[in-house]
Amino acid sequence: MDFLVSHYNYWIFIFLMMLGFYVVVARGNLVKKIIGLNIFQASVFLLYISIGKIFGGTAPILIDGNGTDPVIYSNPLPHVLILTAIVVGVATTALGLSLVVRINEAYGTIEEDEISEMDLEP
Amino acid sequence: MRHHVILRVVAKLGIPFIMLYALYVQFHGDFGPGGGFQAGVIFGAAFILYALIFGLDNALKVAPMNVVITFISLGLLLFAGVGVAALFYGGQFLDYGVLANDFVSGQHLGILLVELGVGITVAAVMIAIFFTFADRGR
Amino acid sequence: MIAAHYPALQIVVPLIAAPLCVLLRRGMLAWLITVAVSWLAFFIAIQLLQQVMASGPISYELGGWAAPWGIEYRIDSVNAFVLLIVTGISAVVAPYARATVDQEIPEERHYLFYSAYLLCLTGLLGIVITGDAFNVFVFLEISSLSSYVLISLGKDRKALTAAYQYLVMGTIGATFFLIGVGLVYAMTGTLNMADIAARLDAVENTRTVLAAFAFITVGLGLKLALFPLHLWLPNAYAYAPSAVTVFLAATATKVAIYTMLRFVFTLFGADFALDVTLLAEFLMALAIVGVFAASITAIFQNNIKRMLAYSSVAQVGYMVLGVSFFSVTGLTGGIVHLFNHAMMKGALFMALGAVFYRLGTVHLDRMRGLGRQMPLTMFAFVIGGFSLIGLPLTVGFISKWYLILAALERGWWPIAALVLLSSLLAVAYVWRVIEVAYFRDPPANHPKVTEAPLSLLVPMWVLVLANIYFGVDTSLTIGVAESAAKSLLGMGG
Amino acid sequence: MTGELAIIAAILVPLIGAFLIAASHRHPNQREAATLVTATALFILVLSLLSPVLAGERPEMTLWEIIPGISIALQAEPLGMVFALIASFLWIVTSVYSIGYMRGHHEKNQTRFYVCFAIALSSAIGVAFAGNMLTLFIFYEVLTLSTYPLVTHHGTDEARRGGRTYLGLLLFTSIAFQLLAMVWTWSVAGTLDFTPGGILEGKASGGVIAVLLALYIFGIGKAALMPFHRWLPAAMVAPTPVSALLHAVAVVKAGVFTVLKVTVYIFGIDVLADLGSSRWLMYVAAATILFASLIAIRQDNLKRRLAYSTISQLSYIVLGAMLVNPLGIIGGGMHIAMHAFGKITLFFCAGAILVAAHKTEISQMKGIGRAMPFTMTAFLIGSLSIIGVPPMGGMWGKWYLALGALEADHIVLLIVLMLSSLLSIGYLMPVVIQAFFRSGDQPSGNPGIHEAPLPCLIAQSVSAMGCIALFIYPDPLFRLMSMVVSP
Repeated sequence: MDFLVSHYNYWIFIFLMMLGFYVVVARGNLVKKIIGLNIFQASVFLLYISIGKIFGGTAPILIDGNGTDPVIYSNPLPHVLILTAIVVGVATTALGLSLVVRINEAYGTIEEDEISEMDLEP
Repeated sequence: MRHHVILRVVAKLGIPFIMLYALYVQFHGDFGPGGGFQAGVIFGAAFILYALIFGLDNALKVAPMNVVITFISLGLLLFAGVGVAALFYGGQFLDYGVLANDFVSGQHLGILLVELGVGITVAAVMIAIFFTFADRGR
Repeated sequence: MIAAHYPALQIVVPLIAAPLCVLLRRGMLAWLITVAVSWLAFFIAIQLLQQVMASGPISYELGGWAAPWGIEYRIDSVNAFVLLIVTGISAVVAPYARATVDQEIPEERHYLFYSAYLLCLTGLLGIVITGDAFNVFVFLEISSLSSYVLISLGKDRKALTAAYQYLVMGTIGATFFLIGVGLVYAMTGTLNMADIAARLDAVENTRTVLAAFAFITVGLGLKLALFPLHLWLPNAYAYAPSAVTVFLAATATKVAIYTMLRFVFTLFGADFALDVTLLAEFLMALAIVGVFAASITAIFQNNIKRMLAYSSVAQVGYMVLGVSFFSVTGLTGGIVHLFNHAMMKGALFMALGAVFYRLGTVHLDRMRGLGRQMPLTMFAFVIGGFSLIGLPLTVGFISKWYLILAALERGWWPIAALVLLSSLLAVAYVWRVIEVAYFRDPPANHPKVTEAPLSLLVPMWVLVLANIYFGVDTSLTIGVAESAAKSLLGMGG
Repeated sequence: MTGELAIIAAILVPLIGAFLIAASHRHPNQREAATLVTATALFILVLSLLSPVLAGERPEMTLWEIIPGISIALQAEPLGMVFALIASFLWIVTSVYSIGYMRGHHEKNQTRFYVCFAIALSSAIGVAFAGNMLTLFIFYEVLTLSTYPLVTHHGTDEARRGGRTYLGLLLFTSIAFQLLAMVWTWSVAGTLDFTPGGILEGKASGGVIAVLLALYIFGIGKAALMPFHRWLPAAMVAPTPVSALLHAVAVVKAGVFTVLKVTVYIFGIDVLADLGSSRWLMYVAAATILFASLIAIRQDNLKRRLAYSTISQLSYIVLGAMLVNPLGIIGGGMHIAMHAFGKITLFFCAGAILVAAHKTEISQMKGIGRAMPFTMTAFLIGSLSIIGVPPMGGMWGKWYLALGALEADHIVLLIVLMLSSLLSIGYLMPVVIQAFFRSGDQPSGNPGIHEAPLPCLIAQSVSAMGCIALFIYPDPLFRLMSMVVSP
């Protein structure tokens, strides 16, 4: 039980990841898939951020002083990494959505099964 | 949404401040939390707000698509250009220390320019994404 | 002086060129830049390989920050070789692109095409050159995003769904990879590859590291189209614009395999992979099943681009098989097949691109009698096909030789027999095309087609001749691949 | 000209010839002249190597390294000389014949035909002079590929089907078995050079050698050992000159030649004799001899009957190799030459009948001997040589094979040889009898002599004379072959 509670961030991460993954796999609507993908990615962002957190740590900003008293701060590196990953995620989403728009223009639908049916026809 | 007077007034009042705030986040990034990504998004948001309230046509008059795309590449070039400039000054790629006479001010200058490049690109990309989608519907 | 900065320039030159293409807006200018940049990158890659072979690994610290903290570009014989493959292919694809792009993509999007192409090149080169685990992810996404764009530019509307599918699967793969890197970071506190390798030993028996290993392998497995994670590939290759198909088929999966080699061997270490995990057995089983399943599927395709795409999945199986032996010979075979497959698939897809250029389709039925109408193109296809089958005097033979040798060294002769049997499946699908093109009369109701223009033929034949040259003189490829294999297995070199 | 240069030239000359032929595709006369000149030049080159080789020289040449440790290497040695001499001489004869046949039969795509023919010859010479197994394998595969367009020459559905069987079986056996055996040999022995006495002695266990031998023998699909013989009848859809030179001489002989070469120079006959691993293959060969003959009797199509006869005769040579004693090897080598002359004559005749009388089935050939006396006389001579009656060369091959079987104490094999001679009478003589002694169902009246074109006649009489000449002068052949077994 203790194990379950103390690792709650991981449980959230796993839940979100599976949720997102499920949406990507199970939904036929292309926009919903993108949303699932976003949830999936966001879960990873949470994972990174949560493992960088130190309880009681401050933001990693240089505090004026003589530098002798130790300051506990959270690891900033995951934030930086995730900032990049978020940007990548945004780009992916934007590209994915624009593809959906163009698919809609070309096929007149964004339901996966209808599209594959239309692909089979000719 | 041009008929919503309240929205228009609030937006007109708000947008300059949002942009100003974006610039603050941009240039204060050296000393505190902030930087090009965040500033770019805030700036882009201000612009998108403008487009939402006053219509896409007006927004496109301010910043035609060509200009936006140009800014995307300009920002990227600025970023990479600073890195290459460091090469010419005899440092490694992106080694800002060599950009000025002493190491610290070189670093300052370098990071400022790089973040500016990032900010420009991010803002322009945000605006471009919005324009692209908004334009499709018509 | 400038030679010291080659590692950075390898990435920076295409990176700067991409926005330049956007600024210039002119398709013609953008193309010229692309060609110039590709050749320059090729030149740099050759220089880098020479430096590495002469004086050992090169390390380049970005921004002057020392290695474990800053991002380090680290080049040894393995990635120098892959850099050479990627830039070499780009150097022939870039001139080839012009005619096909002119035909397949609307004029106003040309500059976008070329800048996306350059970004893709940047991303692929970045993945290969960097010595930082997170940086790999960033470059991976740069290359993936731009390749989604490139694929979606295809003429057929199926290109859109193909790109979408690739986007979803590619993103899942990249995110898996990201999770793995995050877990590794959590265990070691560093992202520098050499540093990770040094620190992982102490914690290698934890579940976290195992989970990280699994996530990274599956994520990369998606990217390299390892059977059964290959579903995105056939459509993506089949409906992308011709030049994109050539470029991606010859480079993208290779780079993903390189990344897998780097993570499995350099970061986790061959001992870890062999002793703690079942990776070798897994990869071997998947590789062999993949080779057969994909080859058999290829036999039943009537769209020849799709057929070759399935064949690519099969060929990826060969590379992975070579890796799964975990021996010098096997790895040499796998690595040299990276190079060899780039040559043969490049040539084959270029030939198909030329066919598409003239016919507007690559359907088997429409290729009847093409051997007479487009003799040079079809002959290029024939030689590329021979290479794919693995007939002697072509590069395919060299790869196969090493794979069989590796299997026999371990005493696994059934594996060797399976490799040989599977290459007979390649005979089956290559021969369908040859038979139709040479021993059938052209369809009567269609206008006569003429030979492809010179701008397509020259790059095609450069690759075809490379297929023969490197099948006859293997001192370069085998030499480098062997030294790469040894360095991956930690045996010096 | 030094021996080394002559070897290279022998491989290059047909290739250059191929270019010349392709270049003169608009001028048939010039094209055929190019073929003839090339063929003659090739024969002279090969002949120039004969006396040095007989004198004990072994001109050799290493071209370049293909994989670290393995080079493309060429070497002229007695066994290769036998094959090269036959192939190059019969190419001249076949070229003459082709001119008559292709023109008389109004074939399409003649330039492609001659070009592929020249490439095939070049690779046959390459097989003959290969200095190691890899080089041999390369030329072996080139031979397969360059003959494929010849088999599918007509482009009909039937031709394509035949071509598919042809290519499929030959590539299947060579890639799946022969290549595997070769890599295995390399990984065990560390070399692939043809060395008198073999390279495997003391390096591999008896079991491995037995498996390797089986892989090689079945992997050399061109030797048409059952059950991998189907490609040969399938290849009969090709124009007759192809069947004559390639599927009676160059291709199939390249197969059995490789069998001999592998037996002698990779395994070493002493090693195999000690291990006894070749014994069961001997019986496979014997079974092939009998079965193929039996099938041949049932064929009505003349070319198919000849094809099955070839399968049967090829297994004589495989049998000789698998006897693994000197007499068997000598017999095998001599049978390569004897069968080549005999069978090419028969094919020439079959083609001549097709051109002159448009007949392919034996049952249609009643009384054809009266219309085509020269052709059918040549056919008779060829048949007698295949059967092995004096004064025809075919006798010598069987003679030494029988001696070899006796020496190895395999009386059963002796019986097989006898039996198969009887069977070959059974499938060849009816043709002659039909032609000469049955009255034709041609329209009444004297049909008169209606012979094949002159070039065809010249070619078939030359090869028929060859059968007789080889009976009288088998000596050079015998000397070459004895050098193979006692270097």
